[in-house]
Amino acid sequence: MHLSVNGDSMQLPAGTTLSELLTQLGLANVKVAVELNREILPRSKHHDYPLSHGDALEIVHAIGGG
Amino acid sequence: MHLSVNGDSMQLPAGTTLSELLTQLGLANVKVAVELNREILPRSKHHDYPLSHGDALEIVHAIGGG
Amino acid sequence: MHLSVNGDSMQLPAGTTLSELLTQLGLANVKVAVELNREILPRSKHHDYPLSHGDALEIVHAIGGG
Amino acid sequence: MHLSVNGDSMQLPAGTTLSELLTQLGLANVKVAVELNREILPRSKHHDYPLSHGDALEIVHAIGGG
Amino acid sequence: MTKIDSPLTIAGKTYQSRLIVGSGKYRDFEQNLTALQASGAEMITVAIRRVNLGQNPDEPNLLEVISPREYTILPNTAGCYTAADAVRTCRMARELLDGHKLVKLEVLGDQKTLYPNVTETLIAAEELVKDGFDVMVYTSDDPLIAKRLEELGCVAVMPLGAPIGSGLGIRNPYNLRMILESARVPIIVDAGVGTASDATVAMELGCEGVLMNTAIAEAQNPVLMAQAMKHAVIAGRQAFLAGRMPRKLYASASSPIDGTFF
Amino acid sequence: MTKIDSPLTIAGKTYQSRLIVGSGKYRDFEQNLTALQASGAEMITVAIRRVNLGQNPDEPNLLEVISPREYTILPNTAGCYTAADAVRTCRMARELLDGHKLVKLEVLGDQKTLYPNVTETLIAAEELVKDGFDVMVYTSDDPLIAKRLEELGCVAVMPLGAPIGSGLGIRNPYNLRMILESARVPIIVDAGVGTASDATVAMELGCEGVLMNTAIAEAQNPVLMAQAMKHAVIAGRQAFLAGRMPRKLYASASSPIDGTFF
Amino acid sequence: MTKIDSPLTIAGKTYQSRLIVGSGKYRDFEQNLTALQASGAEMITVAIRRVNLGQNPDEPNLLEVISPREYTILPNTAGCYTAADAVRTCRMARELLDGHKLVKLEVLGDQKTLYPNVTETLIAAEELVKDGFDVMVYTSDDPLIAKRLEELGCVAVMPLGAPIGSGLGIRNPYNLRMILESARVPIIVDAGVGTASDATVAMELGCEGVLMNTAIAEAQNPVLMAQAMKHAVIAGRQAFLAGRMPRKLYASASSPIDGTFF
Amino acid sequence: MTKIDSPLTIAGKTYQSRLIVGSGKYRDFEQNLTALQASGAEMITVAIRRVNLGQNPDEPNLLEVISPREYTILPNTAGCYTAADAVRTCRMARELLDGHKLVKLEVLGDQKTLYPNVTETLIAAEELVKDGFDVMVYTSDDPLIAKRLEELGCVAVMPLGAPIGSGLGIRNPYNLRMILESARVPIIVDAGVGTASDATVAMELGCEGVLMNTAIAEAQNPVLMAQAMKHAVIAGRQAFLAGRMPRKLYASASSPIDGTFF
Repeated sequence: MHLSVNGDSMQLPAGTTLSELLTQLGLANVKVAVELNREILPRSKHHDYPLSHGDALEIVHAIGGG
Repeated sequence: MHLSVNGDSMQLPAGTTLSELLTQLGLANVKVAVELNREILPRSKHHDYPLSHGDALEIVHAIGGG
Repeated sequence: MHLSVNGDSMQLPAGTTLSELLTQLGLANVKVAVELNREILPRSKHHDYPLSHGDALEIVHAIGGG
Repeated sequence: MHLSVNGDSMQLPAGTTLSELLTQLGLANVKVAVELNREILPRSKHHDYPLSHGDALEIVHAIGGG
Repeated sequence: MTKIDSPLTIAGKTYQSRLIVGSGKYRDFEQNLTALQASGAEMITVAIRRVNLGQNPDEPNLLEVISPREYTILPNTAGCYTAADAVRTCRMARELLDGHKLVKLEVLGDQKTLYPNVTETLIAAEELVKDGFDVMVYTSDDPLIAKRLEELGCVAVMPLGAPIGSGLGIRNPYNLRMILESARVPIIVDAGVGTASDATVAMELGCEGVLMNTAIAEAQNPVLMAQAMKHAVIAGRQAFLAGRMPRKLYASASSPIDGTFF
Repeated sequence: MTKIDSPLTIAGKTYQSRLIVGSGKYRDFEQNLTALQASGAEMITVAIRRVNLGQNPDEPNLLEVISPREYTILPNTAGCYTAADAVRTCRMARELLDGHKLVKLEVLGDQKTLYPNVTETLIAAEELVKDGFDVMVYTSDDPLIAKRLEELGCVAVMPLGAPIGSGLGIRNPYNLRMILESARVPIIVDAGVGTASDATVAMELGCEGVLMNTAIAEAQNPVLMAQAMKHAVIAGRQAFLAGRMPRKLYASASSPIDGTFF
Repeated sequence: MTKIDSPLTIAGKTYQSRLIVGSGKYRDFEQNLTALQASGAEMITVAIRRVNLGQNPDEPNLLEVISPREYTILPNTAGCYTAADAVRTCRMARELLDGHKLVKLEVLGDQKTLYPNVTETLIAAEELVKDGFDVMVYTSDDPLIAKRLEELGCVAVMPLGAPIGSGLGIRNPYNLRMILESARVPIIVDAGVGTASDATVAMELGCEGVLMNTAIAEAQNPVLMAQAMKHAVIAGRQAFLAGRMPRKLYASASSPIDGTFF
Repeated sequence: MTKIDSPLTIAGKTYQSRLIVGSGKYRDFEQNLTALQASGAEMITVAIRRVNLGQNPDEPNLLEVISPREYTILPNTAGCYTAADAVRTCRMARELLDGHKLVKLEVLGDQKTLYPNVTETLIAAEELVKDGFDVMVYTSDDPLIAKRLEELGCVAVMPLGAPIGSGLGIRNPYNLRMILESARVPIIVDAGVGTASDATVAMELGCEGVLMNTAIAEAQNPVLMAQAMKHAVIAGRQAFLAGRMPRKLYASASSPIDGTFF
């Protein structure tokens, strides 16, 4: 299936979960916030959350800023 | 009949016209603008315009201001 | 004999010494500098220094100033 | 004879007068002031004033300045 | 000068003078008129107020003393604290002045500071432009608000130099510079001028004009101050066009160093 | 205006213009003369220098272009760093100008800052006054030195606004105010003016005049800046005489609050 | 000191330091942390951005270096030009920081001036307060807008001293004074500070704190400048509380005049 | 900090604090001492005056409260209007303080402005240096006079920021910059400081220290203002050493523009 992650399109096997994706992206242990289709997806739900074809994900963290 | 003129209430004989009122107020030849019940009453219509009980009139002119 | 002390004229018995004057003025143990006839009189010489008729003394100390 | 004119040394025939020098310098009709050996030489005396060996002349005029 | 500068143009009308004056706070109409003439201004603001009932009908009228035939009358919305009151006042002014379209819009926030209420000003400006008015708008020195008022179709944007009647001069030239850099309509400093040099500074920044009332009317000699302001605005405009010398921490001699004889 | 003000008087001669200009740093005599005329100035400074030997005798001369019959020529001592050189220069100037007594004394400290050397200036001023000169003296903004120069008999005291050629404006108005409060001769700001508003500020403080060179000569358009300065000095003088409004942190309405109909 | 002053309180939490710093523009996290410690600040702003996909998972993370357990993290909405984007950013920040409610709202007008867009800021502030956020809001120095942001329920109002990153200091102290006179929440100057004295001036006006980033991060020695800012904020606060001497045009002797012997 | 800065050194003695305070205008010795301790100053000025004849011998003495063993006492020549009086006062001070050589020379012009008399100051400085004194000299901000005082052998040159007791701050930073650029002895701003930011500004210019009396003694809370001044001087020194960010008319974002998700 195709998804958009932070604006890039990605090809993932059907049934991939969010936690699998985060692990694949090396973000398993990184403090991030996730927005799925413009709705916040609480961290509590990340585990085993099934992604679907066409999902748009935003994964953000904190960086230096004034 | 009772009217409000510039916030003061006035008692006028029924059928008084706007031009009669302006004359009575000494404003016959003074450059003023008139608002009747919050609608502008164009100068062209002042002559013989019949006033009614309960009318609210605002009569303004230009004064010094910055 | 007559002397001037800080601009005031004083009458002192002939032979009065500076140390006697300072004691009389309650300045025996106060840190002061003394000018005699516009010349500094070093502290080392105060003891038994004989005053003379017409001497002009200035006795100063430190006070608050900016 | 040798003279210094505005800091430059000049060789002139003995007996040359100031007016001759000014003419030679193209200053005959130019408004200038002349100092001879650090004394002002009034314009009235320029005519036929005899210059001598070793004289130091300053010839100045007005220029733009703030 | 005329070769170099072009006259101030507002709503299609040109003005030789870049000074706009008020008609408030004068001792009497006579003093007001004399000061107006001394200032050389061609545009003057007026306020719209209720007539006093029972006033002496022979009492002179401002517009008889200062004639709309000789001067451009600029009715203002002074005293309005809402967009609705400001729009209503402009319509009264248009009726009073026989269809006159040029108005000075000001919507203030409170009577203590008289600081402009920019959000109500935006609402009123949009409605007045729609209704066919030529709007000269008083505002703060916020460059974004000034830009939006221009985009709404105002014919001139008039940021404050300092609060109305304060006489504190041009408090924030940096904001005025930001406003001027992107402006496509005349920028006129309105409010804050206290003395002649304040007007000169405003014009040197590149403003197209200056509007003032208190600085003239409350000077000890209003007529003489009016003359001063006339010269101050010309001086600032010419200096802006002439292009000032660069500033240097260090000196540079005005007289040549060569040719000294000592 | 004329009723209220009296003309500037220096060494017994009166001047309608309170602007004094320089003749340095111009492209050519032509530009200098045009700017002088545009400025309305009646007095102009010149420097005294050696003639170039072997110069073309037909080369025009400054005093042929700017005539001592039309303008008061003010020879300066620019370039002098000692009292002796300044006195010698003034004597040369007097001879050059057929007994002319009015001079601008300036004795500077170093070529980097061109800051006035006040101790040498005091010595030169005393000697020149004794020798019969009418001395207009350039100095710092030290109020005590200014006072002593007045007491020595100088006909005008000319404190700097900022260093020569810096264009930094009036850096320390407080010192100028101290100088003005006790002055009995004309106080003229000399040096520092960079643009029109600087001249206006100097006059608003109560100075009797302003002397400038670089601000005009090094403007991108010197002739237009000369016009600007003419107006700026008039504006500042009139504003000083008119008496400015008081400053307030808070606003005060220029339009009456009574009579609103909303 | 502690007897006289009470600590800064924002959203119920007290802070001994009145200095808030940013985390942008530093050479690296190490320098940022060292400067933070030198500044004594207890609150630090961060930005919310997309993670770089395919980044090295071992790459250090800002919140591992600057721990939310030691410092109050203040996520900002930098880069937002609409209310909608700002609100969305705050919600992401709240999720990222485990329900953290304190945010710095800034909605800017354009990338050139970074001037705050006050109308979008009003909209976003209202929505964020409704949604339960504790909003510290960056705004212009418009006193009416500042008042409305307070009335909307913001926990701190943060007017600019000058544009973000300009280092121009407090351009308009008069507007800050108007804001301070009626404020009922902490007023914190945000943006404009360029050097220590700017922070001191802001505090002397009566502000409750100062927020800065560039002044520290872009100093030649950021860690030393961070120390300077720590002292500057304390100095300004203490001077405000101590009550400065009155200004006088004239001098008054610090040493007594009596008792001189000459 | 200590790694970067070196302590202030005057006449061979080093000082950790760059703040010098006065002892005039305090309510009593107690308040004076408490403020001195709060300021962290290590040097304090005193005046030399006649003892009051017939005074109570038990009346405390300033030097018993503020001990020359703990603090460097700096006797001044306040009240002197001639070089002769100033020299005589310094000799009395040296005798009083058992051969103490460090003095603050000030020769003023008049009691109204208390402006320094630079010509008398030059005379007195030369004589005192010849007589073996270590002279810290109060002067105007005239860069040439400051340079000559240094060349005469003064151990510190102390230009005014503004007149004594005026609290007007640093009126002319340009002159101070000129003085600082060529100075080879410590330059210490003496007089003019009114509040903490004034001291910070003086130090940011590069001065080696600040001397003040009235700003602390006449604050509503002198002890708290003394603390403020301690921090203000440190802040200004650190900011000077740290090197401030450049000023820009335009903004620059403190948060990165990349990585926004909206």
